Amino acid sequence: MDNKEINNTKLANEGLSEQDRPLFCDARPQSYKPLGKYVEKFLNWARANSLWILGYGTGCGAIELRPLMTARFDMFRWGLAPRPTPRQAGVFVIGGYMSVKTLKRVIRSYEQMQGPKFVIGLGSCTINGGMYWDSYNTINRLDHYLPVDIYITGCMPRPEALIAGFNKLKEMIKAGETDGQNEYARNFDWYKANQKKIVKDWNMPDYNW
Amino acid sequence: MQEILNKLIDRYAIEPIQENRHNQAFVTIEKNRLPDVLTWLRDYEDYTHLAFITAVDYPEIEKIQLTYMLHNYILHTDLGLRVLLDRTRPEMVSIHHLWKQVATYQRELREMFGIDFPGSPGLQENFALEGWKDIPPMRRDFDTKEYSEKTYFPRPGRQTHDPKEYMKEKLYPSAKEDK
Amino acid sequence: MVNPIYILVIALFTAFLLPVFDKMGRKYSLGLFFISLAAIFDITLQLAWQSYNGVLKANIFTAGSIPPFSINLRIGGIETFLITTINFGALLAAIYLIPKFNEQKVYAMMLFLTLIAGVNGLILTRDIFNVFVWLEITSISLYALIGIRQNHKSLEAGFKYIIASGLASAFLLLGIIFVYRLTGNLNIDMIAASNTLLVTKGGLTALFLIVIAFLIELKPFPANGWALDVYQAAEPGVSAMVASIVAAGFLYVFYKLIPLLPIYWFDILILMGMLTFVFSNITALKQKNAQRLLGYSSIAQMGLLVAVLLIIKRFPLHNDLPYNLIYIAGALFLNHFLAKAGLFWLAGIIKKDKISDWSLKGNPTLVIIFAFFVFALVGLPPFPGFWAKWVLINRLAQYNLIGWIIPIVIGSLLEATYLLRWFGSAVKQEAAEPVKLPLHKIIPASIAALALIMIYPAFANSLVNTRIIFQIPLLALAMMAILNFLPFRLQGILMIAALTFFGWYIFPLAEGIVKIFEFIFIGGGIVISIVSLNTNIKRQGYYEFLLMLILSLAFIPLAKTTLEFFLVWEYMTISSWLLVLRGKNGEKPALIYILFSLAAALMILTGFALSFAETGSTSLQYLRFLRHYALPVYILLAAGFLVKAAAVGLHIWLPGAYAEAEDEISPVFSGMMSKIALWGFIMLMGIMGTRALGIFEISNLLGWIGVITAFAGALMAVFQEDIKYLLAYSSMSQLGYMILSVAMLSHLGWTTALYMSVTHLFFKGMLFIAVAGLVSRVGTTKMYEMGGLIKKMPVTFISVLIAIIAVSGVPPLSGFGGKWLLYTALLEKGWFLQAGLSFFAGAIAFLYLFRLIHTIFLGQLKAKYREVKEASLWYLIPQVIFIGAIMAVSTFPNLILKPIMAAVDTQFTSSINWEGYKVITTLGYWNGNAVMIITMGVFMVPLIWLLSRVRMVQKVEQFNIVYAAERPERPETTHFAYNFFSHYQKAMGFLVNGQVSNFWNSVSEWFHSISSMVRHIYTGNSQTYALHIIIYIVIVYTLLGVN
Amino acid sequence: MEHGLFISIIYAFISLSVATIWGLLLGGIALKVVARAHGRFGPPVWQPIIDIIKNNARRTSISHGIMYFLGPVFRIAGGMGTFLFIPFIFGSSVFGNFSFAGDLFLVMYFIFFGQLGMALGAGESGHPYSAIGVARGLSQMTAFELPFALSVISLVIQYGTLNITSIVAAQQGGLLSWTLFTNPLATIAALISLQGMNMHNPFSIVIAPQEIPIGPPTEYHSNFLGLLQTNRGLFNIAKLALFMNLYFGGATNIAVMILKTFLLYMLTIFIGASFPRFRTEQSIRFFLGVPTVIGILAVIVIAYL
Repeated sequence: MDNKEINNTKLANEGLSEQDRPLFCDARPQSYKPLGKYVEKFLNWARANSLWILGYGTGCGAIELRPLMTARFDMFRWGLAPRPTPRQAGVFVIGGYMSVKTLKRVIRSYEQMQGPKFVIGLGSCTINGGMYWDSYNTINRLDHYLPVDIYITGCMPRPEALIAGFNKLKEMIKAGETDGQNEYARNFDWYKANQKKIVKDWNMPDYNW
Repeated sequence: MQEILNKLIDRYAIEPIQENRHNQAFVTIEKNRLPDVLTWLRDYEDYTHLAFITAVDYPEIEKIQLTYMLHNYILHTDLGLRVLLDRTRPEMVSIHHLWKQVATYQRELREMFGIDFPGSPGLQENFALEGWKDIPPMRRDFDTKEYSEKTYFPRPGRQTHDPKEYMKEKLYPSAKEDK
Repeated sequence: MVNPIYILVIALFTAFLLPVFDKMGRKYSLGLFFISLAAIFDITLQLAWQSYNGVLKANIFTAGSIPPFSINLRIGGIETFLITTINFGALLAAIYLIPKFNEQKVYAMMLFLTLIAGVNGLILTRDIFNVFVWLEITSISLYALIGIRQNHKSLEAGFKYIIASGLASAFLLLGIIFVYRLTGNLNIDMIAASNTLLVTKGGLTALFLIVIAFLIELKPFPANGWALDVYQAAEPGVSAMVASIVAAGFLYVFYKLIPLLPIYWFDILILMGMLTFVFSNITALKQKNAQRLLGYSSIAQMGLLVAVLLIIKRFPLHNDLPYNLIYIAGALFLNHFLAKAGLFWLAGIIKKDKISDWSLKGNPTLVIIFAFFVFALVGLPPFPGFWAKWVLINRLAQYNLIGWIIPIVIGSLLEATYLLRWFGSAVKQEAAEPVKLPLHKIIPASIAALALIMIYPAFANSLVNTRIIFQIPLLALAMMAILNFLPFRLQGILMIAALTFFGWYIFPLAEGIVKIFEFIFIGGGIVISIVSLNTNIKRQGYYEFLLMLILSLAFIPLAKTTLEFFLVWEYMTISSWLLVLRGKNGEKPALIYILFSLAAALMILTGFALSFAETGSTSLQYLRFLRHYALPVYILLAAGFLVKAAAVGLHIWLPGAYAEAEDEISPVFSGMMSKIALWGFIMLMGIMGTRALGIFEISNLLGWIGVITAFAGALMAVFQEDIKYLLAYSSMSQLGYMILSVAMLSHLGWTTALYMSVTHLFFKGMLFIAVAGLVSRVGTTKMYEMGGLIKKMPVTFISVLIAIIAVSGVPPLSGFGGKWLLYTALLEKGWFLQAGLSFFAGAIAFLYLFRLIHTIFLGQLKAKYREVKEASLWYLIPQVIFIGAIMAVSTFPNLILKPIMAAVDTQFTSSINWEGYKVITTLGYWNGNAVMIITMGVFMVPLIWLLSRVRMVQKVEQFNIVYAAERPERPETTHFAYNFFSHYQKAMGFLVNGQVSNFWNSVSEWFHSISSMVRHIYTGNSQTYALHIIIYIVIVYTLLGVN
Repeated sequence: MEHGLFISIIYAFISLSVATIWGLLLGGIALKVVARAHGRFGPPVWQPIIDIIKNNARRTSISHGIMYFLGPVFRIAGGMGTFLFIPFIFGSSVFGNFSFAGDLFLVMYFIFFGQLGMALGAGESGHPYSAIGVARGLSQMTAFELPFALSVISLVIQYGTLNITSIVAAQQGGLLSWTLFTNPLATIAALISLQGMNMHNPFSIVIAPQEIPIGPPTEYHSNFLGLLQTNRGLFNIAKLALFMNLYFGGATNIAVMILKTFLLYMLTIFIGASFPRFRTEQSIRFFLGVPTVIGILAVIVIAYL
């Protein structure tokens, strides 16, 4: 599968001490071209029907994820399943307000997920800060830091809204409209600059493999 | 309650006392005497529980006020000890030797108010704000809205309403027409 | 002919002449002194020569008439031997004392000469009153000599000696008076000839008084406190004389009196001797002062000699009197004489009161001398003590005196405990300041040491019919010691060449099962020794003992007689012990190891002795004809081998010995030396089969012991943090399987045992070598300090990986063959529950094996090991050889199974069929070749799939892990390694929480408590000591039933 | 070998494919059954297959080193090997597999091959949770192997052979000649072990998602995870086939095999769904208690009574 768009420049990893630098990989993220049309369509179908959610409740909105697993809403029907480790998860649900401290962890986890990966912004806070719009410690616009595939509005959105959001995401995946991973890789420097602007103690590599 | 206040007055000649309820009172003491008083209260008067430490910023009088809230599990009474610190260089004696967990409170106060507690373990470690370089955000002269707008890419098109008027408008649209 | 009376004359005459010469100057008097000593020695030598030629006249009559009218001297074989020894010793002692003589007044020399005259007189005279005279001369000069140090303590000691020997003399004189009154005679031979004395009550009392006087002079337990103070306080040179020369005199007088004693006294007196032997040794356990410790040891040896002399005279042993006298009493005496005198002189050289302050490190001469003395006292070959012990225990067994073996064994073990502990600490201790080696002191000590080793050929040749090749391990040691000047690596190459030559020579001689063991010992020895070439820095004694160890291992299976077996067995014990002792923290483990090994050796010795007693032959094959003693012999030998095999309960020596030996030695221990126990069992069971113990078959019991050992070893290995301890326990576990298999006594069982022992050599040797290489780079043996080394040491990783797959028995590697054979054999035999337990043990093996590879090679690399390199080539070569062997054996199991089965066919009829590579038993089948091919096949399919997508794989670094959305801070806190199986500890730990070591600790504690209890009787007060003597006399009097 | 090499490989391939697909579907059915028990619809039964496709369709992956890379290979090679040494369907030449190469003990020890390789691969990822998971898994494994081994020993005594085909052959001839009825104690001991082998509740501490994200495979993803999931289906069937052969009369055709493995699997699922989780030391103690005693009894009863 020779579909990698290779960019071989190394990352500087200036946030790390000299001692720590060899402990982390310094390669840049790469973007990928889709495979042949029908192959990609089939694979997208599989991706859409097996969405593994990273079990990281980043804010108060995460409380709305739990009912999804219960008998009443039963998200497993749609091939959704929670997954405890970013390596295996494919969907990152940002659950509401995002403090700077959490954002740092979110970036790390997002980068540790394997592509193709999708981000769902949950609740108003991820759109424009919501009720925390003037807080000194809460971001206002998630899409300046991560490529967001879909927003679900509300404060809080109900589980039904979430299901609708997931289904919308599935349609988008099947249609091949979700390109977050590639977008992140192509605009890597812009995202990184935004992230570094607010994350003051950047004591991690520029890209967390 | 009165008993303990009397004792305090007798022992430490403390004057300003504010008694809120029959089982809650606040006294203001000199900052250097605080460890003495706390030790005595803890060891002899059964105020074994330090509920919290909190701070209030008074830029008007150039002071920061610290409140140590103690609780007595036998009498179920609360006693707040207040200390006034100089606002330009706020510094307070650390009491982590009395209650180990106080170190965490002191870390938070250092970060949010910029109060120094020399000798407190892990004082310089991050509490919630990692790598904060501005003036401490809980100081009242820190403008959080301005900071947010400067830092967090505000999304244009945001509207602000007066909640009272807005709800009235939404819930009783007819009332408006009446005007 | 020379008249021996000149000895006495010269000594006494010169003694009185000395002051005159001293007026002319100290040089002259000293010259005269030595001339006289030399003259005495010359006379003795002439006498000895005459004695050798048989022209010696035995009786010398003085004053021109015959007894009883005058005193007569006798100079028979024993007397010649004794005075030769004594005057030789006196010469050495005099050399040692030269500076003392120089600084003291001339009286010191006079006293010395009178003392020599006294002792010579004691030995020569046959007149009982004359004995008293010489005794007085000896005693008086001695207590003056004791005071030569002229400090408070030595004067006090001399005073105590006066009291004690005064008491003795008083009793002696009384006795002599009574005897004379009764018999009208003073000549010992004549008294013995006339029975009149023995029958009357008064006569017995008289005799008792005489005997007790000499008994007291021989310092029996517990009436010997005064003697201990003498040993401790006197100048070491004088103590040496007390322990050797003077003791010899008293001992011989006692021997002369033995014919007078009534036969029913013997048992009590033997008991007294044995009590002295055992309790002196017990008391010595807690002793910290070097000279006092040696005093205890001397007293113990005297006790033993008294007992032995009485035994020789009392029991049918006297049928073969000269032989027994020479080879038991003579050997013991010589051994004690040279070693003890030497040790006292050594104490004078070191000049440290406390034994814990002794340090001989970096002083090879002293170490060798010290080693000779200590080993001789402990009774290790090739010193006379070994032969004495061998003959003595054989004789005791032969004449049905088994009861007396027990105190001898216990006493010897106790003596070994403190002496070897002392040796270990002295050798290992760093010296505070360099020891000075004055010539006058080092010469006598070295001569004594040389004499000890020179006696060896005399014993080895005339005593027994051992084949000369069984001395090869010792010769190898000597050869390597001579080649010590060569560069170290060259020594190693020479050693490997010697081994190869030896293998080429010996391999055709061996056949059957022996051949397989020779393959393990020689082949394994050659490969494992390559590791030692990694350094060129000289290590004293390294190749010497290694070669000796490997050769003795190789010789054990070749032994045809019990003595050959036992001799080489002891060589193996010594060399392996010294190798453990060489380890950095080897002192304590080495001590435990040698004590257990000696206990095992003594059990084996007793077993062999019993066998000899019944069959009258030392041939190992004669074990099969045993009838009466079959069971005890079987149990004793099996117990000895169980100790060597570190069976559960007896295993506590193993981990320390394996782990604390040097890294290059551990593979030899684990891969090769452990197999010798297996050979023991194969030999034992091959010859004797099995025996019933009550309702149990012993083989059945052994099987259970084996499987429990396998289980316990595995479980203990799980909880180790130190990599070498882990491997050591693993070896114990593996050996348990082998014992289990051998105990099955079936074709399949033995095939399993041999298959396992060969493959165990491969993978355990490889593991220990890999670990040695690893440790040489990282410098620690704690597993949790390592981690992530796979990228740094890939070859080592691969060999460890292959080894652990093989150990755990996962197909397709060779370990599975062992497991499969084991279970098939067990089920065929009908040992079902054993099969269940061994399966469990096998499963537990996964735990420690995974931990081994994970905590070292996987996980997080520590910052300090970022620059670590692969182990040096010398470590890798043997590993690669072993990897090749494992792969070959795994793919073509026939290579090894066929020869093993052919060897076992000689013992049992086969129940195995072959179909190409397929082994078929009555129960199941296994095709190692096909399994290998299929495994390779199924491995390739997914591998190819992954490799087809390898381009999309991003290679990342060690901290690129998901860490609960944090970044790992330090490798140390990210590497999960310490207390890896904590939950297993919670569930199963209670089984292995040190019950066994607690038991052995309490045994040791118990002996030490007895020791300190007994010590309380020695108050240091001369009145108490006198009281002791009186009480002792009363007790003995009562016990002997004189009235 | 009974057939030519090429035919053997073809047969093995067919056998492996059928087993893998059936194993994955079994996993899906289990999810469905549990969902229905909860009153949910649950995922479709082919969900495990979609997951595998999805994981193989991942665009990126990372590697921590060679052993990490080979870990899943070891794992699935272990699964395939184990399966291939078991005669899948009695009397069938297509599904007879390579059982000529070794007997029951080979199968029991080959199970470890994959586990060991996987443990090593997970170990190289450097993740502490992997190591913790492996430590727990291995500890628990030692415990449940004991009753199983005792049960097998009992069986070998009963049938006088280690040959799985012969054991199946001896059970032909009616329901009552199954080991289940001829040797119930051994069967019970083995079934309890099976619960542990399948790592279903109450013995699921190894993968405990709530505390150590997912146990040994915490760092595995993409293709690697795909292989592991494929192995899960295959290995499940291998174990079930082994149990079916040893205790439930084997299978003479595919339908019987499907029925028996399904029922056997459902048994573990139901037990799993009704119990909470043991801690490691608790499950070790449990296995070394009653099940071991049952196993010993099974041996004693068969051997000496």
